[in-house]
Amino acid sequence: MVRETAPRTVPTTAPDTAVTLCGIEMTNPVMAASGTFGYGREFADLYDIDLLGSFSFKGTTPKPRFGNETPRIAECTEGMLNSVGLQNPGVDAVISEELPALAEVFHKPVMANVCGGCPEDYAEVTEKLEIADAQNEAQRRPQIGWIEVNISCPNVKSGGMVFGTDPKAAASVIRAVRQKTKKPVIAKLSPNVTDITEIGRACEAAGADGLTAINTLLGMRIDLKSRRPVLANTMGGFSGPAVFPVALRAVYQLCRTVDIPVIGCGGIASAENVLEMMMAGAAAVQVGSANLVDPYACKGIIEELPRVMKQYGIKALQELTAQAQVR
Amino acid sequence: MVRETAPRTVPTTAPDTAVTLCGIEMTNPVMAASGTFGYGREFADLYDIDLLGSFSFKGTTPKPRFGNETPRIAECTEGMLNSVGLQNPGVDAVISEELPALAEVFHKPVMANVCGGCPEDYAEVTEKLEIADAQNEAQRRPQIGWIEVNISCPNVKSGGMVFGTDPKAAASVIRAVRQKTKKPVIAKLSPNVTDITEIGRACEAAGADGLTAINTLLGMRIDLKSRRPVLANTMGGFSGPAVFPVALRAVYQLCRTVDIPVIGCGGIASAENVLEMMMAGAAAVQVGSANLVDPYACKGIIEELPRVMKQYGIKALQELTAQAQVR
Amino acid sequence: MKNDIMTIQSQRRLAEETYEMVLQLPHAGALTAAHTPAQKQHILPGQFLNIRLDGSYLRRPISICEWTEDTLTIIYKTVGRGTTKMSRMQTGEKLDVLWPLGNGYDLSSFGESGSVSQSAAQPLLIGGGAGVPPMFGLCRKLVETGVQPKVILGFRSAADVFYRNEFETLGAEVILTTEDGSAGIKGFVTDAMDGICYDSLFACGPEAMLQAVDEKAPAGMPGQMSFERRMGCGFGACMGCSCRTKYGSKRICVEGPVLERSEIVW
Amino acid sequence: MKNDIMTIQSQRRLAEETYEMVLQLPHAGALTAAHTPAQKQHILPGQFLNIRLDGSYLRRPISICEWTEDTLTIIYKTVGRGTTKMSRMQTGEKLDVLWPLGNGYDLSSFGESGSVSQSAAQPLLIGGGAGVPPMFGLCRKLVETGVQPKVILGFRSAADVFYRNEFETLGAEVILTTEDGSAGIKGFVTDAMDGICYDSLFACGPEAMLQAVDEKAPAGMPGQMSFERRMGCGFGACMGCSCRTKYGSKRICVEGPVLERSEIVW
Repeated sequence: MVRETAPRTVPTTAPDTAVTLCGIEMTNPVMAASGTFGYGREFADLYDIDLLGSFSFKGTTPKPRFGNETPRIAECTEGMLNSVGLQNPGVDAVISEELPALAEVFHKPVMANVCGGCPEDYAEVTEKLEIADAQNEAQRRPQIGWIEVNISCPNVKSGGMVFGTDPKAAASVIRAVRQKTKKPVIAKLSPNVTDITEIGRACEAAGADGLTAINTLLGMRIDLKSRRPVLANTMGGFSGPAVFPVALRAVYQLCRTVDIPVIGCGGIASAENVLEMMMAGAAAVQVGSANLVDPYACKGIIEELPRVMKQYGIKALQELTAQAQVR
Repeated sequence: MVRETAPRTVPTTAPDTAVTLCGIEMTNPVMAASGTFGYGREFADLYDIDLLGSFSFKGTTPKPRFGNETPRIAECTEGMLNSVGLQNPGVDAVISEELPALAEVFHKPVMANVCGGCPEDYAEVTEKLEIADAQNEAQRRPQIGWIEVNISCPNVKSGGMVFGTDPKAAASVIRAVRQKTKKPVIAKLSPNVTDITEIGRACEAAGADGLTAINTLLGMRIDLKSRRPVLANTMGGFSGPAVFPVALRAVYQLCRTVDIPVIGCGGIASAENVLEMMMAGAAAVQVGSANLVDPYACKGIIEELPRVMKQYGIKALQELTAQAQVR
Repeated sequence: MKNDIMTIQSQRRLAEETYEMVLQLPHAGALTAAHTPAQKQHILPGQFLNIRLDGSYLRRPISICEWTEDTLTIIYKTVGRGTTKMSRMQTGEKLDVLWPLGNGYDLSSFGESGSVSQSAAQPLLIGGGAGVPPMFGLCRKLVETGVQPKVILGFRSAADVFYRNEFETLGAEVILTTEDGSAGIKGFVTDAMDGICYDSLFACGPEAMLQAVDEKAPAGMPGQMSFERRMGCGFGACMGCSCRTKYGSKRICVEGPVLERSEIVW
Repeated sequence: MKNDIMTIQSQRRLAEETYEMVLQLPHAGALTAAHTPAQKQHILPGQFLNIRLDGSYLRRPISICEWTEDTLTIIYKTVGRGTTKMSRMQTGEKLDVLWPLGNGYDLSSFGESGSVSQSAAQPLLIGGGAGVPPMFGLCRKLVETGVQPKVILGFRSAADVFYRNEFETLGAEVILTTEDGSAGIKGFVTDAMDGICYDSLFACGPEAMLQAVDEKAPAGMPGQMSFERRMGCGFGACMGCSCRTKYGSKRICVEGPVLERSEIVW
């Protein structure tokens, strides 16, 4: 075990947490996952969210959505189900209200998570964000760094996971988005497939610049008293530490298949989990459910990273991703 | 809440745990899952295994197999990975040694789990077991109640999950087995598919009398010190309480799709879990990893069932399965 | 919202599967003493805690019943493994708490303590089962500002009744109802509403009860009702507990749990 | 195999990340006193416990170091979350234990205590790091039957050394090695084997050490070596810890962890 012998402030020995994701530099690889961080406001009240590598904002659709009926949340062993169903204020309100408010508290590129019921919906949201951000650009740096294409939400009847479980459908959405933006396009993949590498390859071929793996697993709970599903929507997306081994496997499989960076997501709750994901080949990570249980989760993980890197003799996180790629 | 007011010995108020699985009556729905109970010997030393509804013995192939290299086991949050790879002494040794030894300690029909690298392998194992059991039948009741067809083992390169992720391949194995036995044929399904109901329907059409859902999820862990996969075989099957919501969802989906009984398996660790599985439509359940952590797990669950049934006002377990079917 | 480690000061069984726990705040006097404004927490009746429990993944939201300068009192039911374990915790053990959460009851309409409007106000407080605790904090607050609320408490059965004496000690007029008639009036809280003079309404309990109360009360009368929803985070991030209102979607954990009667969509 | 709840009688830090824990058996005298034969447990050196730890799913196998009529002593390293938590447990806390597991060392070749064969026997015991504890129980057992074993203990560094005095107190001749030379002979255990007279070999440690010892020792000399494998259950059900031997596949948890030197496949 390598021990901490030098003070952290000595730059030559401080572990280097910086990574680059699709050409955009990040001070660390830790992003909050879409749907667990809203548009940043709730967390900005708690800590300086500029600490984050970045975050992916709530899945945004062309029109406002209420989402599914409640209950939308169910408890599981080391995890949870959600069937929120993409509740969001719609892209126009995001542009007029959420993004200006975010600019006050977050000064790094944010990841924009876009969703819809058909490829045209995804394209519309992307186009509006692209135009709005170009106007921003006049005054300051672009606010949106990446477009994350949610083709893996299990909680909507049309769109979402329907696209993410078929390579052709996935490719059609990525192409539609690709045409509307010059920003890096990231496809967020579903684990509820026979072969996630097939979907990943299709997205890469359609022009995706990166992949996020994984969205939630399809799960269900039944209430023993009522003998009915806990969720009003019957089934929901399963997330939390319980799914980490499935996520890690998906990241590993994808990293050996595609040439674009993969963002590891699923059950990450510690700095050790971050290292493990990057050893599987991830270029960055997203922390999801952990934010809901511990609002300071991302902050804690980021602050722990240098210590845990030293413990395992890791000088620079980018090395891990690179090592995994050649293995 | 219904309270226990009458002593358990009064037969009219004692909850009825009996179920029928493909025409075979069981005193309770709790079976030990294949690969977690060997051929019964280790557990028979600990308790009277006639308490069990039944159990599914270790996946058996035509020839003896050592399985994969070690390490074959990895720890996960509320679960484990295994990459045992169907280690077994081969069907001939099972017939000549294991089954006679089992007959001494288990006096109920056992479920025979069969596996192989091609449909002919499955057929060969089934045929040998069928012939051996027919000879037994002269003296006593048949020892083997059901043939469970393992088309879902993630740890073998040929066979196993390769069959369970393609409806045509699954059907070909089921047909091959179907021709060699008059016993009920149960297909054990993999959750690592886009649509488990498609595989379930294909097995039903090919002559399966029942389904077991689910086998393990494909997962992986990396050792932070060596930066290499924990398992010698890189990936393995993920099981334990962590996977319960995925298993429950698969059982629920299958029960609304096929007309044959479904055995719920995956993360069951309590009598409450058994009830929840049966409320999802399961006709019986299998307890897997729990046996490895607590060798008395099945015994404990079976002994708890009447109390928990009373707590939730359940008079007979078979009602739950029936209710779920019409819902 | 703060995230604090609180110490269990005491715990007692109040009724069938119902426990009262007093939590000690990490800094004595944190609620009212002369800390810097940022450290000082202001609590409104109807707000809740979100508690991390061993063996559960999600936190468990529990409404605040009462508070002093350095303690919070909560009352909870043992509905699952997490709360059952919680009921066995001992004095001195610690809990990880997010607090205070939610909007709480808006009492601004009652004006200043001692004013004429105070003594003339006739609020009716209705609590059903697990909805009783926030009514206690509300009742105390109203009494402190010179208002004399009337209180209806509804339970399933005599074995479930708690805090009747505590309300009466505050000086409130309490009407008790039980579904089986084993204590107080037999029936639901709505059966006790007839003949009571009131000009505003505050209620907390199961949604079916709230709706029945709303139907029984005069249309247009001011009122506030506290809702329960399964929550993910409890602080507005996950959109798990959303609720439709006449003025759009609200998060029960942030813009609720208390809704104005006039905005509720049943 | 039994499943017992054992009570921690004491715990102390022995060396870098290394702890000794004494567990009290649920029934005093369970090991040797006049219980019914079924209750009485017989222990062999080399056998192990499988302990359920809070926060870990699988049990953690830990070899038995020593035992008395009503206690078991184990020595373990804090390698992960589970064992780190374990190292913080207090006297009086309980552990859920499956025991005794595995075959243990076969000492039948040493015959009866006090016989001529005993005093003439020259066994060499080699323990490396976490492989030292089972060597202690073995050493004690041999000494008790009149044998005078020689012992080589190998550690990484002086900070890792433990139980040297305990072995010497038994009357054994101890040679210490450390990889960095900070205590004893600098080098590996194999560097200490030269010039020692022995006629049988008992070893426990990392597999690379066992193989090096095997290569160094005279071919054909009787010997037994204890192996480590990641285990699922620890009692033969899961086939997680299988090992190829010259006589077929064996389960390290049941037909091991001790293998005869003659059957080992490197």
